[in-house]
Amino acid sequence: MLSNLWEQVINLSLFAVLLRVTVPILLSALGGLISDLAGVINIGLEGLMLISAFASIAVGSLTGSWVLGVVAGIAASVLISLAMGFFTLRLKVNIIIAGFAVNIFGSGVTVFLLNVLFGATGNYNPSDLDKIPTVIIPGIESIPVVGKLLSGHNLMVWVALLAVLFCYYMLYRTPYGGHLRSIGEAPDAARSLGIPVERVQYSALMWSGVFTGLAGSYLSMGMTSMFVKDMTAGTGFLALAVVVFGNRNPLGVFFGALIFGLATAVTTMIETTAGSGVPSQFVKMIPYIVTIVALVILALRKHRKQLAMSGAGA
Amino acid sequence: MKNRSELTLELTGIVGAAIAAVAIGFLVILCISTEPLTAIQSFLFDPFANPFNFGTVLNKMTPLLFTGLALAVVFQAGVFSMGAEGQLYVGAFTGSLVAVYVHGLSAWVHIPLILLCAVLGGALYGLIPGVLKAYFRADEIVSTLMLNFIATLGVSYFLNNVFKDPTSGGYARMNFIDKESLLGKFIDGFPAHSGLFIALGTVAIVYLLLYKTRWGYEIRLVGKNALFAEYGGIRIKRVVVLSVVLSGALAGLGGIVEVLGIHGTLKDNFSVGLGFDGIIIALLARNHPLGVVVASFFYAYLQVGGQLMQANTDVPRELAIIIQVLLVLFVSAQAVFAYLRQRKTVRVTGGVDVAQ
Amino acid sequence: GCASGAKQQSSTDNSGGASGKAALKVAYYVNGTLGDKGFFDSAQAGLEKAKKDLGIDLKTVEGGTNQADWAAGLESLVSGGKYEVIVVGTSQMKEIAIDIAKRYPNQKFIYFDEMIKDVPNLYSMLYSQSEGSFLAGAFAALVTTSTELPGANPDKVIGFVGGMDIPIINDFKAGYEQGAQYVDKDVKVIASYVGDFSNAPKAKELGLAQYNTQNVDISYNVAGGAGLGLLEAGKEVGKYSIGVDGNQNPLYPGSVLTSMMKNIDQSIYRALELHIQGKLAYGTNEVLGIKEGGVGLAEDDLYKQHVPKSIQDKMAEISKKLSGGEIQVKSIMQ
Amino acid sequence: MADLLEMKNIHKTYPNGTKANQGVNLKIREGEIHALVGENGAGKSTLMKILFGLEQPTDGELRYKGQPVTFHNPKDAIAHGIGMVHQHFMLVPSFTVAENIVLGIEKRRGPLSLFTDRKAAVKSVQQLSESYGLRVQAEAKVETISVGQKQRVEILKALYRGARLLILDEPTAVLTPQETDELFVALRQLVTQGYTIIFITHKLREVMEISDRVTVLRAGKTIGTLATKETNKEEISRLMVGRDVLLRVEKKAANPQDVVLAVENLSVADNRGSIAVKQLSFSVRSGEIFGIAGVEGNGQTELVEAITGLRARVGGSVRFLQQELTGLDVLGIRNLGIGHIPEDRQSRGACLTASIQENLILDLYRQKAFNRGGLLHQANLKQKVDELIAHYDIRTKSGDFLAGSLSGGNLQKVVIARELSKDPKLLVASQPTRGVDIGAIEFIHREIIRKRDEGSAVLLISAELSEVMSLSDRIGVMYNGELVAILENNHALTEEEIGFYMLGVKKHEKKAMGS
Ligand SMILES: Nc1ncnc2c1ncn2[C@@H]1O[C@H](COP(=O)(O)OP(=O)(O)OP(=O)(O)O)[C@@H](O)[C@H]1O
Ligand SMILES: Nc1ncnc2c1ncn2[C@@H]1O[C@H](COP(=O)(O)OP(=O)(O)OP(=O)(O)O)[C@@H](O)[C@H]1O
Ligand SMILES: [Mg+2]
Ligand SMILES: [Mg+2]
Repeated sequence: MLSNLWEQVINLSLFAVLLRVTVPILLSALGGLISDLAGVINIGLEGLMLISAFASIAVGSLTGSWVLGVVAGIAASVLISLAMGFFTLRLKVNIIIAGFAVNIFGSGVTVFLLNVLFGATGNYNPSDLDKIPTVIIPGIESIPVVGKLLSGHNLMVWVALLAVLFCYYMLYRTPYGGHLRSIGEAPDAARSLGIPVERVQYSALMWSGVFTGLAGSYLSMGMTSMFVKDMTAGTGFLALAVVVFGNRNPLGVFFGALIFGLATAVTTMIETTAGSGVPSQFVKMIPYIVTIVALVILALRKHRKQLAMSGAGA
Repeated sequence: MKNRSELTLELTGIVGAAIAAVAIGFLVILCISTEPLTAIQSFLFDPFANPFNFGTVLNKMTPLLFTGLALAVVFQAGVFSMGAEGQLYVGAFTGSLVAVYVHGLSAWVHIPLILLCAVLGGALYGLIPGVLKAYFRADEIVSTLMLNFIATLGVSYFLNNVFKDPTSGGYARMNFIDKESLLGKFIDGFPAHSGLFIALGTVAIVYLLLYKTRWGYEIRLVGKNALFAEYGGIRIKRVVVLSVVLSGALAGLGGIVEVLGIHGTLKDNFSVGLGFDGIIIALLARNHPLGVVVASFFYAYLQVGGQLMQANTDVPRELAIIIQVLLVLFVSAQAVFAYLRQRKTVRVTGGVDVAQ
Repeated sequence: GCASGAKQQSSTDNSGGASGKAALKVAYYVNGTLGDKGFFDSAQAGLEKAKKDLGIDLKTVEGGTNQADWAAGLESLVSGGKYEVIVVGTSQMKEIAIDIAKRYPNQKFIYFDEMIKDVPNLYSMLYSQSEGSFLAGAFAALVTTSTELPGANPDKVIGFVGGMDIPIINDFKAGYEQGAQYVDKDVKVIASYVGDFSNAPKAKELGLAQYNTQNVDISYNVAGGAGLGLLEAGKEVGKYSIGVDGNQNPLYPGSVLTSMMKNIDQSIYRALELHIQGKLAYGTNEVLGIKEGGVGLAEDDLYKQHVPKSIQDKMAEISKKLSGGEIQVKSIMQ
Repeated sequence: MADLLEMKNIHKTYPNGTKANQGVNLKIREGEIHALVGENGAGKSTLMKILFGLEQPTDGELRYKGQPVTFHNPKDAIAHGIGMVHQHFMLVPSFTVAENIVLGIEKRRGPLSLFTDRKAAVKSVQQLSESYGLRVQAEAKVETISVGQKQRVEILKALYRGARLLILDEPTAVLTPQETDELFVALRQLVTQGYTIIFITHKLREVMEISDRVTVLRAGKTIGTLATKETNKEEISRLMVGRDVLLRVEKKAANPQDVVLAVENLSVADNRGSIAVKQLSFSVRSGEIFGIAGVEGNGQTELVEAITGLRARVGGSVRFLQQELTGLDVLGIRNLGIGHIPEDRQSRGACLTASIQENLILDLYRQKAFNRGGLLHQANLKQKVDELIAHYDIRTKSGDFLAGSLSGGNLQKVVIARELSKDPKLLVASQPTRGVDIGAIEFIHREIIRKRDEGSAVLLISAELSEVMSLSDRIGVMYNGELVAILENNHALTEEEIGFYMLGVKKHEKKAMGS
């Protein structure tokens, strides 16, 4: 089993799997991150992603264009996050209740619309879907290692990687990012400077919608080409964990998602290896246990650093 | 007198929101149903229409009381645990082991023993994120979310491989628990089971604990201002652990009561999100045990109403759920509780000037 | 109005009325939700057909995934006394249904996917998924060693992707393994589980891993909606898969070579027909295996087109032996 | 001179029914420094929040430069050239000084001017800081800078936005005398440049020193506006409080007895890990007040936290009545009979979201009389709390009200009541009168002296040199983590002399110290 795993590391197929499974978590975690930094924690990632997955494939298959599909997915997800903003910022509904409401709503409305639009129950897989394309880099493709590393990934993989940089620059290098972070950290200070707190929080939720929307599109039109009810299966909650785990910054979130993705990829390998003998339930625990262990290690290291600094350790 | 009119305005706002919620819901029903009136009536009134339906509401309310309390307690301590789901499973599991495999005790001994084991199971499972948070500074949102997955998987493993009733067919469950050791119906023909009384008793205990004992005082202070609590000599780490453990105990109790009252044995995947519903309940209740009663009832009422509407009319299930969600949103909008509290303070102070 | 055609079930219209008599009122209680692409949907399809052809008046109620709701949900349908027949199924409802049936002796129940004896107002049918899966396993074993199929490799490895690691799914697996072994003792089965019945991306990853790194050339989907991910994976890498519950061959023609069908729809339709004729034997139960047409492989035109003749012949032979009782399949559930 | 601003008949009722302003009138002339004084809760901050657009008046009129105006939000006020420095810092801790100052009106650069020009920000902040004599480290994170700097950052924030009318809500409450002096220099400079300043303070000395005119508020109403030159402290305080206030502390000579607190070679680290208290030694006897003077940020906070168990120490010993405190946690130390008035009442000393009762029973609830097997004895507690409220003159209708609904002075009385009522053998009082009105200061000082006379040892830490000098029997001066001098507080001791020590200009030899 181990040798098998090693083989896959060497021939880089594990790398491709890693990228594939990391993307939805990473994108939705970035979405969660932005709203979290603006002080509006978004528990509704799961629902947003589901809604976007549905809207993407619905529009994508009706129009025959993946671009329109992705746009629709983002639009739907943004729309719902703005509604979430309306409830929490205007009507002062608790943001966590609103988040759960979005999750429940997303699960219900997709199944409902599936039926209304396609007369389908539970799932939909159009046969001639225009999927989000795979990026083949000509020339590089045939170079041994580099080719496999860089070429042949879904466009959304690159989008996700760019999204990390985008978020980093937006949050830390633009005035808007400063406003957003100041609101999360010291809303009264921001307000006293005339920064429109609610409006920025709306926009943060909107960004949440954009990135989660991308994640949803990828699920239904990149990773697979179908919609299955509740197909997000907890990804939104994992993303939420990754936000915290990633120390609430884009790079941390990136590494957090990678760790989680790696654990998932390795788990997939083990789950498809004959005769591993370990009960499937325990194999499935691996990513969760890895996350907890990593969380503790990170926390301890941070703590030790503080102790070392204060000289009170030893 | 200005206050009076401001309050009236506020009240109008709340009533308005409720009406808006109901109106939007009904509008959707109107669009989708060929029998909108029956649907609306079914949703609003059928839960009270007969003892059977009302009993069903109470049964749905019972586990929500436990998980709502569980989360109210940790939230009061300022710990954002999302772990009730996992703790509920573990509690149900440990309790069920005693329920199924310990025989020959009178129910008066057996049931308390079962409950105790469930409490212990849930509490121990709560100990993990508690210790991780207090002593390792590991964020509780992450750890509890992960532990939920681990708990359901772990319980599922034991259920499927170790403690399965061989006759359980396609879905694993334990052997059925002896009838005497179950929480039966307390009125013949009325479906509510006596777990409700355990739940209400627990509400009272948690209320007293939080507001009338030193531990409750400590829990609340830590949640409100940890710096102050630390300064006052309160051992914050212990209080944090205690609150999560207590929360786990309550969730575990909720799990076993559901097993003893509804299922009669531990079934694989028997709870779908009771722990998460508890989060909503606790937040709706502003983390107050008595509020949990109101919120759980409301939530259970909405769910049963939705199910009855689906059963009695052509409104599809998803739509019923969407309407429920809308109602929850609108009701928690406008901060009914804040309004009530405010009205109380104004009544007490009379809205007078600050001259001292 | 803005009413749209969202209704898949309606209690009011009974267009295709069969006779002058008032339509038979039937309620179907789903202890879960529709859209599983499995037995719930299949039963619903049979009922829809009965509505059209037999003119029954159908009401479908989805109980949702919270098991605590099921007893009350079913009982509320029964206690209303509005329906002559109630259709309900799965082994999870067994005790609940028995309890309610005994307390409401005048209510008729048609029960699918479980064996229930000695309840006079209840008729039950069990589908031998292990027998059907035996066929699927034999088929897969034939495919993996086939020289005629371009996607098949010489390695004797076949795949199985289950929704969850639970008895009902493992019953499929047990039959599948027996079938494969029957054809060739050396065939290895790689079994993976999604963890739920909705995570299609995960099922696809499992499928890809089986195909790409384990030399699996055909895999069996027993994961409900999630399983569609497996089928897509098979299509994507030019390998094969086996569908489940209904006929999934048309989803990816040439890649989904066949499907193991549980003919719940037909059997329910049949039972309703018998009920209307007054001939349904309440109080009895039937196991519907291959012989009874309860389970079987989807041998449609696509099958005929894409599956090599040699394999088709072999399968017909095995099928006959199963019907004749020459081959006995062990189920893990009884 | 023309009126720059007129606030006419302003009323403000908060949603909870508090009538904070009831017909306030205020006229500000262009180019003046106008002091606004009044007891805690008189409505000063509320009035200023209205002026700055943070709160909307229930009734009344605002005229600015002769025109009627309404400010819906701070943005409107800023647009009219009004800037406000709030009573509590409104800063983003993880941002740098420069980022805080330019927040909201950043200069941009790069393609499409997408990015924040951080260099330009630093530069313009440095320029601004120089031209107004308000020294700040532009690139330091705000969470790491001193309060004095934070205060300057707040003022620079307003100036950067082109404010011509500056509202300063108790800017000196957290400043040392030196910092205050520096601030005043800067303010005077601003006035010569044509700025107008509204200055809120509880310190009448400051009113006399800096203001041109002073307006007194009481219980939400204007009592009057006076020209500073034509009035005096006594008159202002009488107008504020409605009675004569004792502005000087009266105390008898001390009668020190046994050593209660003995600190030896104590070293403590601060949050960033550097040693903030270096090998400190001193002792305090029962019946005396030992004052520690020093510019804030010279280790006083860490010293207090180490003594009270809130902070681990790096070395040395702290003994209380011969007992070594190492190994005891906060609870153990409190139980020995040590009272602690923390410097930060908003977060440490009180819990604003808990009731007054819950704030008062922080020690009581553990005692036998108030808890039986864990169950709190409500009746006893309530009786005790009512007693405390009455005795310490906490102005509230009931102990069930939230502590956050009290004015600053009354909140401080809650802390004092709790810590003094436990009859501490040692009282550690840190900034006990910060931000508190003169009536309350008088009261708190009397209570502290009474504790001394009853035999308690008192360790007083205050940035307010006059407070240290008027209360203490002996004075230690802290500079850079060290106790540079321990002085007998007799008539010969002058503020100047202490000032030299505080600034590190003068230093006692180590061996000459001790007590
Ligand atoms: N947001 C608020 N909601 C309700 N009441 C408030 C609010 N802010 C202040 N108050 C009340 O209004 C009154 C006036 O408060 P204000 O802050 O204006 O006093 P102040 O004169 O600034 O006092 P201090 O000297 O303590 O700062 C007080 O009784 C206070 O409790
Ligand atoms: N929402 C509120 N409800 C009731 N009272 C409030 C509220 N917000 C603030 N206050 C009270 O208003 C008073 C003035 O508030 P502010 O924050 O300006 O001053 P403070 O620091 O408490 O007083 P001081 O300056 O005298 O120390 C305080 O007593 C504060 O507790
Ligand atoms: Mg092969
Ligand atoms: Mg004030």
